[in-house]
Amino acid sequence: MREITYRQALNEALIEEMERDPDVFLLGEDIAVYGGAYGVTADLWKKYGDERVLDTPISENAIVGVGLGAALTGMRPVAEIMYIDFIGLCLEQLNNQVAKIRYMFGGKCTVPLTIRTEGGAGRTLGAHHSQSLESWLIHIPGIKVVMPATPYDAKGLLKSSIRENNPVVFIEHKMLYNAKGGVPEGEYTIPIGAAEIKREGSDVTLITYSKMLFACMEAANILEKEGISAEIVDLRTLLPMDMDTVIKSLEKTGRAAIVEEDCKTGGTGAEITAQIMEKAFDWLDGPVIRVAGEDVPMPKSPVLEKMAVPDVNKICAAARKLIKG
Amino acid sequence: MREITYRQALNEALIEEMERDPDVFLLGEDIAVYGGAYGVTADLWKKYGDERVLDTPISENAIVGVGLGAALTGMRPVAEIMYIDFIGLCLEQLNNQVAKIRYMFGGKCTVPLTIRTEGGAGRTLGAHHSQSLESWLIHIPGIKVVMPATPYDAKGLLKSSIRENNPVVFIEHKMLYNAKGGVPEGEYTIPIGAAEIKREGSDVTLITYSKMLFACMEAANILEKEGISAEIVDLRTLLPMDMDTVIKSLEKTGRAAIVEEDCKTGGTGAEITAQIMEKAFDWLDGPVIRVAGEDVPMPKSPVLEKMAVPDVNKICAAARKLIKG
Amino acid sequence: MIMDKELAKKLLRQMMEIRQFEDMIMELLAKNIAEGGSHLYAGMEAVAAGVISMLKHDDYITSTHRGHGHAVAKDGDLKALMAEILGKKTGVCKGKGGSLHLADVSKGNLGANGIVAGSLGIATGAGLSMKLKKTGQIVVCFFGDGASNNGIFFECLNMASLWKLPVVYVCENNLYGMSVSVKRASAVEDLSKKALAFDIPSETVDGQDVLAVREAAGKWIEQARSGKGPSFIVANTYRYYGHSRSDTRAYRTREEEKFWRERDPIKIFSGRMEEQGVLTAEEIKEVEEFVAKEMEEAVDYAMKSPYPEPEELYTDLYV
Amino acid sequence: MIMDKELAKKLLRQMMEIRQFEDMIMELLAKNIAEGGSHLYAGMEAVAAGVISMLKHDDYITSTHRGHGHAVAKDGDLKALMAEILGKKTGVCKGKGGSLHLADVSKGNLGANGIVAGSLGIATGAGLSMKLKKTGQIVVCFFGDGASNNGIFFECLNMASLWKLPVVYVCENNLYGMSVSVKRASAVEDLSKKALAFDIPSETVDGQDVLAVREAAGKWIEQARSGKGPSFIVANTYRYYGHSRSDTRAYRTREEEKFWRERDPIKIFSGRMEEQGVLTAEEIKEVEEFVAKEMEEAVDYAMKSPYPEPEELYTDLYV
Ligand SMILES: Cc1ncc(C[n+]2csc(CCOP(=O)(O)OP(=O)(O)O)c2C)c(N)n1
Ligand SMILES: Cc1ncc(C[n+]2csc(CCOP(=O)(O)OP(=O)(O)O)c2C)c(N)n1
Ligand SMILES: [Mg+2]
Ligand SMILES: [Mg+2]
Repeated sequence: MREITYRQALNEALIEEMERDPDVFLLGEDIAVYGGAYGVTADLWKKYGDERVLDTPISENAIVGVGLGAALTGMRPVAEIMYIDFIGLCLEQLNNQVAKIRYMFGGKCTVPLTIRTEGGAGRTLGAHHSQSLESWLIHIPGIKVVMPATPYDAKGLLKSSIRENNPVVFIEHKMLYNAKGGVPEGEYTIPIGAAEIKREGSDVTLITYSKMLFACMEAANILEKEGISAEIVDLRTLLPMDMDTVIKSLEKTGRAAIVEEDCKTGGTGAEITAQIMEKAFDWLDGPVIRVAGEDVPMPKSPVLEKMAVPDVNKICAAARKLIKG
Repeated sequence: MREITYRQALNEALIEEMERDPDVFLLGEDIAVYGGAYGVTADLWKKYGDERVLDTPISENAIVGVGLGAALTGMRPVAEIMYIDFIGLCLEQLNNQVAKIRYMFGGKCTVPLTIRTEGGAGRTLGAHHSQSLESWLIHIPGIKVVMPATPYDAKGLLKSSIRENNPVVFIEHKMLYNAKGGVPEGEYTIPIGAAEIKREGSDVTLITYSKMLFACMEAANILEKEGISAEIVDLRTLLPMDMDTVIKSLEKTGRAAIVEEDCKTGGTGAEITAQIMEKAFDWLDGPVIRVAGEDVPMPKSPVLEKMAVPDVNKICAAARKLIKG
Repeated sequence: MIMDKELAKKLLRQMMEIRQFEDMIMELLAKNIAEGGSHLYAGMEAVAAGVISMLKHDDYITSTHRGHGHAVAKDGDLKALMAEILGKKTGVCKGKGGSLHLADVSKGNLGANGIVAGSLGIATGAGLSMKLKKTGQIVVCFFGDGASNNGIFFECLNMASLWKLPVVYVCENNLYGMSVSVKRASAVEDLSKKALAFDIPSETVDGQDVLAVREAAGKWIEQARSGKGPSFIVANTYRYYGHSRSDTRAYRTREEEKFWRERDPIKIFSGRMEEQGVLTAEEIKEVEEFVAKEMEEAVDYAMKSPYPEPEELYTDLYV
Repeated sequence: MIMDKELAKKLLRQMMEIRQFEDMIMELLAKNIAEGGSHLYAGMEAVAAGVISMLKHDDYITSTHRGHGHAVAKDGDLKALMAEILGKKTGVCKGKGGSLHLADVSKGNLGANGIVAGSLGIATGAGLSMKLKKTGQIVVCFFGDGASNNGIFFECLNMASLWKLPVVYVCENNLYGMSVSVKRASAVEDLSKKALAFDIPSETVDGQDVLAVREAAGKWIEQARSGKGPSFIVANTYRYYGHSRSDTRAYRTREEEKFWRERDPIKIFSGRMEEQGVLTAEEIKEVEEFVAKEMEEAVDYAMKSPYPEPEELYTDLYV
């Protein structure tokens, strides 16, 4: 299969969906001439013009609100919020309006709105450009939350998100844009809400998503040499969460670590742990371990930034602890 | 002890702190002439005037930002956000600025800012005036989150919050304002970060906070008649969380249910469950149960609203399940 | 503006429907049949009726927390609206929305909103749809004086002007946002000045005079429809009752209330119609009685309707 | 304005410090010694230097993501600032803030900000403090043309005008917010019109002319200090480099860049000072060399400084 970057995979998904459906249009800051802060919308403006690739003012709350209004009245907008760190500017619209309007109206409207954003640390950009705030989003009934790790998943899931008649927040990772992987040309989709076993194993289950998948993969290689066989569940969608796949893996391994970049307290790992507790307590050989970001704002200093997020060593240590107790 | 309402207890705390410290001032919507949407600031404007009780425009994001600016430069503001449902309008300022500024500045400033707000269902106000969004807030390192249930705790904790040199979000419950309880006149404080056993018991631990405390108390009475002895831990502060008290109770009972009004997925109960898993797995006789709000926007219809939040029956059922497996 | 009888009756009926719809709600609240909050529109009827009577059926509106008037005027089904107020299954939102979320997308009402200024984005986005799809429809966005201090209001006006969207922004200036007077909440008392920051044309009208409202609305709706972009109407008006039920109205005087009650939009309009010989006293009475009957039926329908089934708690969240 | 030698030297020095500080950063970035984002202020020096040179030491400023200029001009400790850029322990924020969060509260700099318009609230709140405490201090709030489209900008201007706060809002209009031109982002190209919505007096100045900036700033700072409330200065200026390193500047022409480069604030000012006989070419050269030496020392200090200890990850979060 052809190898392309995560960025290209996303760009291709946007083009295919814009070709497929004339109601799809993009709006966001610097997505037109500039092609997006991280280049995901590169060249789309040249191709489709101002009517379908709309640069907006720096007005995050209105971007989401306008996206909603357009979605309610026949369009299929894809809005971009440049950094998930800015999501606090538009959470009112996202939580109160986008997520709830269908329910409040007794099901008498649909919201085919996709909000693309991007998060994560790794570029020493400091506390306002390095966050992972997905756990806020899984606490919003009415939306779906998608976080792909590979170019393949990125393309297939972005296409599904755009076609979805429910609002989707689609979260990319800034450190993955240049990562390459096999991606078929043309049409395929990946169902929202389906996790995938990215590596089979029998001793411990590593539950993860987005960039941390790759740290887990590396960790699994190291662990293998130590005789520990790690299975890796890539959630891909956080809401709804595919707990069946998680539980099935746990039935086999009896041990789980959740690996997330977002800071620990109140993070997504807490929810996964709670659901494991509820649904698979009897399968557990010991407590689930959370390997998560530290509960601090992201420090600028490169040495501190590295410490603030999980790495291969921490994952390996967790797996060893799970095995050895 | 004298009995006064939760509302009066809060009002008294504000007066005492304003008397004590001339830098304390209040800002928010309709807090002056109107005395606050739920009457907490009643008569304070008459007493202290425009300079210390400041009605603001309907500008939630600026209210928090202005509170921060004032706190950084020598004042000790108490800002009110009328409903926690509106917190999405000011989470950028709260999360990126208020919570992180001290850390980002290398500790070279302090933020003695209290943000009072109010949440919860029960008045059939529908999806925009009934939410409990505290789990978003416990995911913000740098702030503290306080949620008192009784008039006594309300007064003591509000006084502590105002004196605190870290930012505090203080969340009241709209259905508690008229609830009465014993409150000493004059000075006392309650430490932030300390849970309290509100009822001793030996068979199951009910971990809760805010209004759900009272549902748990009622449930415990019913359970007692069935021979089930419930211990009730009122967390009072959610961040930092007093897990020592929780664990100590669990060492005794081995069984826990977490009772929260906020919707379940990504809720505070998930974090508590995860921490129990991490710190007290060996004490557990079975999985922790979450009794939480349903994962839906709050419906207007009174019959549906009642179903959407935990009640005494659900708590009793959970306790019985914990006992009987 | 020369009036024909039918139009005069229609306007009168609409204003009376709004007034009586709320009289009924007050009764239901007093009897504890209705629960929860209710922000009453009484006193402001000429704004909703005046503006909306200039719209086509498939034009859109967005409304506010004080949304009964807009919902009734936009071809509202009185029975379904009343049932919604009571949280009944037959409500326009199946009882899930309530007073704060009255909506009927099929009639072009994109909804009341519990969040002040919460529907500014929706209106502006609907305007963007209309422009992109070149449908010729337009959008009217209602909001209050208080809402005009919220960030999203400014963000949306900027976008609407920049992109020449077919949206008419109608600011219902009833002098207070809850308890805070315009003077204490807005740096400019003349709210039309806010449009200057966006090069949006604006007009201030007497919101108690349904014909004046219609005239202004007509002009700006036409401008929107012809692709010339957004406009900003400030309608000066007054709400008769407190902000919500618990409000003792300590922030305003009884004299001020009296002054405005004397400028009642229904009285003004029916008086003028009689004076000008468009309607007789009899005919006015007939309209009133017609509306009273409609209202009784609506309340009856709402009260007899069942509450939603428990399963309804979980439906309608996702497609 | 008549100039004395000392003042001329000071202004020149400040502008040169900003310029050379960033030249150094560019070098460090090119050599991969500095990491992460860096929004360069080069080309805009006259705005920071002009405004801040009119402030007292204990007046406050708030800054932006493009904050090197403000930080240097507000009595910045060049060594500590440079160390901060490198994320070192000796940095002004102990290496935790970096370029996007340069701050020094002890010098009255309430911080750069990673969020566009993110410090508008802080500035306004500081203004409120000054008013409540009657200290006579004032606040200058810097922000960009792009920021002036964000909701909180409008919310804050409204409050500042309403409460007559001693805040001077300085909009650095460098024609673009990242890649989007003012024309494409703001309904009004003349940004001073935004102040009309709040009855705030405004003035537009040539941001390349440090003396013009000083004159305007002086007037409005005085007005703020005397209790007459906020003001809005639009300083027209230009950033020489791309928005950030990856920017290819496809949204603007090389001619436009050339036009602005010819209006270089340092050249304009030093040329004029020479012309008017205030400074000799020699003296100008001396200032430049003085600054070059300062910069070398700053870089040397920063590079030799250690990174924070691991424990530092957990300190400074709570008091
Ligand atoms: C964002 C937000 N802030 C505050 C409130 C509480 N609130 C409800 S209505 C209202 C006053 C609104 O004033 P205005 O916009 O003038 O409308 P009016 O009530 O006068 O019709 C307030 C403060 C809210 N619902 N939403
Ligand atoms: C709220 C927010 N939205 C978007 C961004 C990304 N961003 C950083 S700088 C910038 C442009 C800002 O333009 P302007 O205010 O004119 O300042 P300039 O960069 O021109 O100095 C953007 C869009 C951000 N940091 N914060
Ligand atoms: Mg009003
Ligand atoms: Mg700019």
